[in-house]
Amino acid sequence: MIYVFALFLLTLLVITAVAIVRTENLFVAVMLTSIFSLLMAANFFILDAADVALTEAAVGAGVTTVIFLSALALTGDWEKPRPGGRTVALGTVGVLAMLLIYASFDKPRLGDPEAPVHQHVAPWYLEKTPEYMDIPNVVTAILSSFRGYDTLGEVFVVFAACIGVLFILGVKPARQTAAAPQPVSGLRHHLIPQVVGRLLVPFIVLFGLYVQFHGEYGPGGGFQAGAIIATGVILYALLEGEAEALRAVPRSVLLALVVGGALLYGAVGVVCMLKGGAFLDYSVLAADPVFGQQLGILVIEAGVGMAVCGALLSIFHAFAARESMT
Amino acid sequence: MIPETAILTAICLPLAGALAIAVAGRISPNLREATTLLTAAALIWVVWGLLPTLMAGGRPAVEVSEVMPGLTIAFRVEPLGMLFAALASGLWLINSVYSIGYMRGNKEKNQTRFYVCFALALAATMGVAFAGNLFTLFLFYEVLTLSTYPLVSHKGDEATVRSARVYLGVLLCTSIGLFLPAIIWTYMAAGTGDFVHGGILAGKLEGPAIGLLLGLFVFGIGKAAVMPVHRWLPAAMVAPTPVSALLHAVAVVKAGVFAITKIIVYVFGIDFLFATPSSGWLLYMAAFTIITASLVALRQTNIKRLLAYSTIAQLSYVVMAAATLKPLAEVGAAIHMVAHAFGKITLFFAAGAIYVASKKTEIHQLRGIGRRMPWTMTAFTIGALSMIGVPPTAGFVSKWYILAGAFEAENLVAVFTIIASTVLNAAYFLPILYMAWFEREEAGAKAHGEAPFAAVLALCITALLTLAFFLFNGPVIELESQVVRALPL
Amino acid sequence: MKLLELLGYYNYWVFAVVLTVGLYAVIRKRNLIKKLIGLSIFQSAVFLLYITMDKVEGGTAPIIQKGVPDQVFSNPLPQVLILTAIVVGVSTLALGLAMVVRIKESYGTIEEHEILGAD
Amino acid sequence: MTFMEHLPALQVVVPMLSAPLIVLLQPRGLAWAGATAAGLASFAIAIALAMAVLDGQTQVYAMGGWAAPYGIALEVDAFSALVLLLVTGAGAAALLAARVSVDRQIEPERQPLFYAAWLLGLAGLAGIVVSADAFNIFVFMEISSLASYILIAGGPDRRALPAVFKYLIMGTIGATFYLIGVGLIYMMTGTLNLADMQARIGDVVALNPILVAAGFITIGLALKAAVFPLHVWLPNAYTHAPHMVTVFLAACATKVALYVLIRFDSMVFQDRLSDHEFQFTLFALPLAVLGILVASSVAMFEGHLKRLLATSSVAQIGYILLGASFVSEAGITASAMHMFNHALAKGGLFLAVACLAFHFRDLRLSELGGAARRMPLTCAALVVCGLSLIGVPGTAGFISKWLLITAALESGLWGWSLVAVILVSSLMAVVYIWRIVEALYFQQASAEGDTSFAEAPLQLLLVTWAVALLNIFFGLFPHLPLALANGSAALLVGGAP
Repeated sequence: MIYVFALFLLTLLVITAVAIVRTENLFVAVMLTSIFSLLMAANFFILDAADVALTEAAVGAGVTTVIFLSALALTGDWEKPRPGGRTVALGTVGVLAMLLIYASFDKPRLGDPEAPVHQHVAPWYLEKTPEYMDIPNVVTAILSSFRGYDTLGEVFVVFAACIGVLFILGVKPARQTAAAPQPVSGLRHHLIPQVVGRLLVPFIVLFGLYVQFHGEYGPGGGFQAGAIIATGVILYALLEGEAEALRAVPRSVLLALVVGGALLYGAVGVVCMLKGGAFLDYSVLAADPVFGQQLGILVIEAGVGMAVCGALLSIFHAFAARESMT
Repeated sequence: MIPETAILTAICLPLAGALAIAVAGRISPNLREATTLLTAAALIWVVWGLLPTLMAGGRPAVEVSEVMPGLTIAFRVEPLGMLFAALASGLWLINSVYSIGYMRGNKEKNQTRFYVCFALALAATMGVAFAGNLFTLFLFYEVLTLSTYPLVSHKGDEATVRSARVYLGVLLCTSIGLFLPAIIWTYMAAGTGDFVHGGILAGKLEGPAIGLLLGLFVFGIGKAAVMPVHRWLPAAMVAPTPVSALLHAVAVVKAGVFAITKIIVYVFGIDFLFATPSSGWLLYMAAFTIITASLVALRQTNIKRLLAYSTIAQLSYVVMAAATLKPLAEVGAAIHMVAHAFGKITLFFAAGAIYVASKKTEIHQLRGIGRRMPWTMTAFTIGALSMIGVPPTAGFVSKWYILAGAFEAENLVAVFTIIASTVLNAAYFLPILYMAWFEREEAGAKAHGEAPFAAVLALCITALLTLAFFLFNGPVIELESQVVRALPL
Repeated sequence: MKLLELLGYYNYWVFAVVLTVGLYAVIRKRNLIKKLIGLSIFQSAVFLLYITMDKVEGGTAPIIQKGVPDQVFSNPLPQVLILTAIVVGVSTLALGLAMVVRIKESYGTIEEHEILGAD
Repeated sequence: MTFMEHLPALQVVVPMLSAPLIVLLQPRGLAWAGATAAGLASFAIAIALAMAVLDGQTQVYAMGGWAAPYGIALEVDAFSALVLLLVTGAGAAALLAARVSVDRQIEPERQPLFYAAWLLGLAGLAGIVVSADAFNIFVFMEISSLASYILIAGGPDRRALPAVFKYLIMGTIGATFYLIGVGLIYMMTGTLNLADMQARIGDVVALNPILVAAGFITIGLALKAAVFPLHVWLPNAYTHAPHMVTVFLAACATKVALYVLIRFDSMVFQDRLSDHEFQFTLFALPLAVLGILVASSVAMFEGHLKRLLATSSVAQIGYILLGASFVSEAGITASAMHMFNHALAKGGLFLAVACLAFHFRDLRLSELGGAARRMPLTCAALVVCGLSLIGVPGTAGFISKWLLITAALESGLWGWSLVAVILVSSLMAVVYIWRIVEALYFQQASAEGDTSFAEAPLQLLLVTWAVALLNIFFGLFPHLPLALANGSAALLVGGAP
């Protein structure tokens, strides 16, 4: 039965995608993108990818939308239509689609336990995780230890995006756009969002912390937690105004979070090196290799959470501050 | 000095000289020119010091770097290269004396750059002369092109830059487009590019491919100015006269014909080439160039351009001699390089001296100039006679050898070409001499005397050398005979 | 054909279609924000490709419960990869949007052809 | 583990972890000093690695102590060592010279972010090169791409923004294509490790996904590498970037993508898929030839100095691809050598451009009159590097041209026509380099008429000349890069372990 639901979701996904491309109102497009992400997340959940679903929901539907909206506020809502001549674009993407569909006829069928992906490498992870690090969530085990180096790279991608946005938006705005100064008081004068929102913020942050520290046992981990906490703070900023949010969590703290998180992760790796292991080999962190692994995972997940949360908030504030400047 | 050290010194000395000149140029012009003269003198000492070794049959060689497996920067002195190096280094000193007179007399700009590039060009010339394989030859050949470019474009105005563009364009296009593939082909076919007595290609290539490869070499070496790749040489005449004199009568053009001769002798091997019918075209091409260039020279009105076309014709003498593929002719080719060098540098010196003294550049302006500039015009006369090949000048000796080679090869085309071109040479030089000595100056002409002393001194020396070579050519012929001694004479 | 098998193909085709839709927007649209929206759809499609291949019939999310024998788990590795890819996607997007904001400020427009016309 | 064994990891970790620290270095000059120190350190590591692999050994490093294919492995062999040398070399040299130029182009308060991004770019590129894991390559590709977007967006002109936006879009499409390709291969083989893929791909029966994957990976990487006709992002991006960024990126960024392309293709596909060599040649050869000819012709008529050089880069990428498309040992050797030599030449040229920019705000050729008089040393260095780009003997560029022509002749039937292409484009290079030379040396100075001697700052000039001299040095003594290039070729197509 769930598969029928999946078919339905996928159909909806395509419809949403087409609608996003067709609409000329960018605000609508962004909102639809958010829905698109939620549909995607639901679909991931059906396909047993709980961690990914959580991330897609938090990042795709939450953070992305917020960033899009803050950019839209600075650039305008409407796209200018482009008349005629869509053959070239259609031709290119048509060829691409054909190619992909051609490839699909030889691929292993969905859910086939005999498929190569389920035969090689992956079973090893499922088998060895209890032995080496004794945590239930294999996704977390792979993410933070077996492929911890990827995750370190990922943290640095976020870090790069953060310094990039700060760098690019760090120039004083050239006053070419004559937009009226935006009110900065957020939604303070709207009663219902005010009350409900205020009530929600602590719970969101609390949930974020739960996801952070529960990542070894259930779906979750640093990325999801960082994104969720960031969303909570952004909600606060929307309610109380950006200035208020900055008073609660100042820019310097955010930067320290980003830098600290990235360095914390890296430092764990370096400590492993100094203790005689390979980079990011947590087993050497404690006398008992299993405990060492657990310790390492805990610390780096904290680093990831800090970095992601700090980076997303910095990015948001960079856009929001721009808004009040112009 | 050990010969091996001497080889490297001969190349590094002008380089070091260039650096010293650049530094000295910032201090004072006198110091700069003293440095130039000193470097030139030292170079003569080094290069000529190698002569006894060569005469005794020694072939000093040195390898600098194996750039890639089989591809080395290596030097090996043999008679042809020795002769070329001795000639270029010797004339550099005389030319430097002349340059001082000319450049000061003309109040040219950027004199330091001029002397620096000159020294660089000489270093490259030494490299070409001593190159032990095709790659090294190519390396210095290109350096020579590039280091002479600033000299050609010295004046810097638009017309000059355009001519310099032709100069560089033709030389680089031919060398990259034809010479380089020919070299790579040779390396791939023979597995080596070393200059070896008797050639390296025998048995490695056959049929029309040989003719094709020869064509790539001959037209790739644009400096030899075999038609139709001769266009750069008249274009290069925009350069100051000392440049035309030493580089475009001696170093650069001789580097071209020298390279062709060397390739024919040491890469193909004359016996191998003689047995290959597909290589015969080279001789006819050279003959065609000689006649055509002489005919074009007849129609020139500018002195330097006339000399340039005369040079093109004379260069093809060397190529034709080399392509005759007979021992006597090869010796003739080598000697003609020397003979032509002495004669042509004298002519250019004279043309430059006339320009410095009177700013005259056209032939018709030369009426009666013999009386105003007797020294210069005497030298000019000697040079012109040598070009025609009248005894007792150097030109006679070399023509004799080439003609002998042509008879040996029983090649009537070559014989006829030599005779015809001698007539043509006379046809364009004698009227000038007549005009200079026997006609009256136009009324109202500006009075002028001789050029600065340094310039006159230099051209008198080279004129004397032209005469002297007629009498004292024994050692040179003996040295060059070594090139072909292994063959039946 | 079993429903799961159909779903397999369907997932895959949806991936292909969504990918093309996204790419179409990137190529065809001149509004820079719309291009970025297209880009993010384009990237999301790839997530679907990876996650589709992690499913094992009758499997559950790869969280090992102690004391429950013979569990069948879906493949955890593609999930890890996509976690990373999602974050990469949002990072690129943020950077792109920052540029769009600056472009709007210095050119006064975010339509590609108007920007090209301005210089 | 000994320190030497850690080198492959340190190559990435040192610049990467320095980046967050740099952000914190607010006082002026300190950020630069820190970044330069990190850059030099990673250059030193690259040299040590190159020395270690010269005898043909491969340095393997298991990240986190998990052996491949379960963990992520780093591998440094001759090919990676060569590319590492040029990446870190370009990064360090450009940093060393950067200070004065960057001070003029980037506000002091943004500089720490700028240098941090620089180090991230360096770490990302190095990370791609050392990685032996297909997905890990993607992650580091993104780090380096994001960093280069940031660096280019620092350009002083507003035109930098649309240029970098285009780069971002095309770069992301390229990376995503790569990701799709890797996903398809993973689907069919169940592994992400390159060597493991190579071993298992032969067992795959159903080839459709693999072929499509090969297509996606090749096109994705070709986009990143600016292979003609996917190069449209490159000229503008390089033209409007800050000068020092152009030096860094032009020397190595596209080459790293080519490195992955060559390595991925010859390791994973060519070895086991019948006909793939032919398909690769069929794909790469025409693009390479077209790229060489078209880009060279465009460069001949380009009026802006930086854009001219950037366009010429597209042609040079064509050379590298051409060598690779022969799928022979000689071809790969030529490719690898040309990567190295072109980095030297183009890096030197852009360094000289950065020098020129000190006194010539407008870098159009028509505005550069009198440059040789004002900045004789800079112009001389520019000429030397230009000659190397042309491939004049005695310079580094000649070595790779020679190898390339030899490889073309060995490649059989079409050899001579390819030689003709290489030679014709070399002559085109003569034309466009000489247009620069004439502009610098013979053009009348513009109306302002300031012709006093005014060289670029010493620090910048010294680095420029060092690179120019290296162009000559490696033209006469190319043994080190040549040994590495030969090693790479033996590794990739020669069947050596």
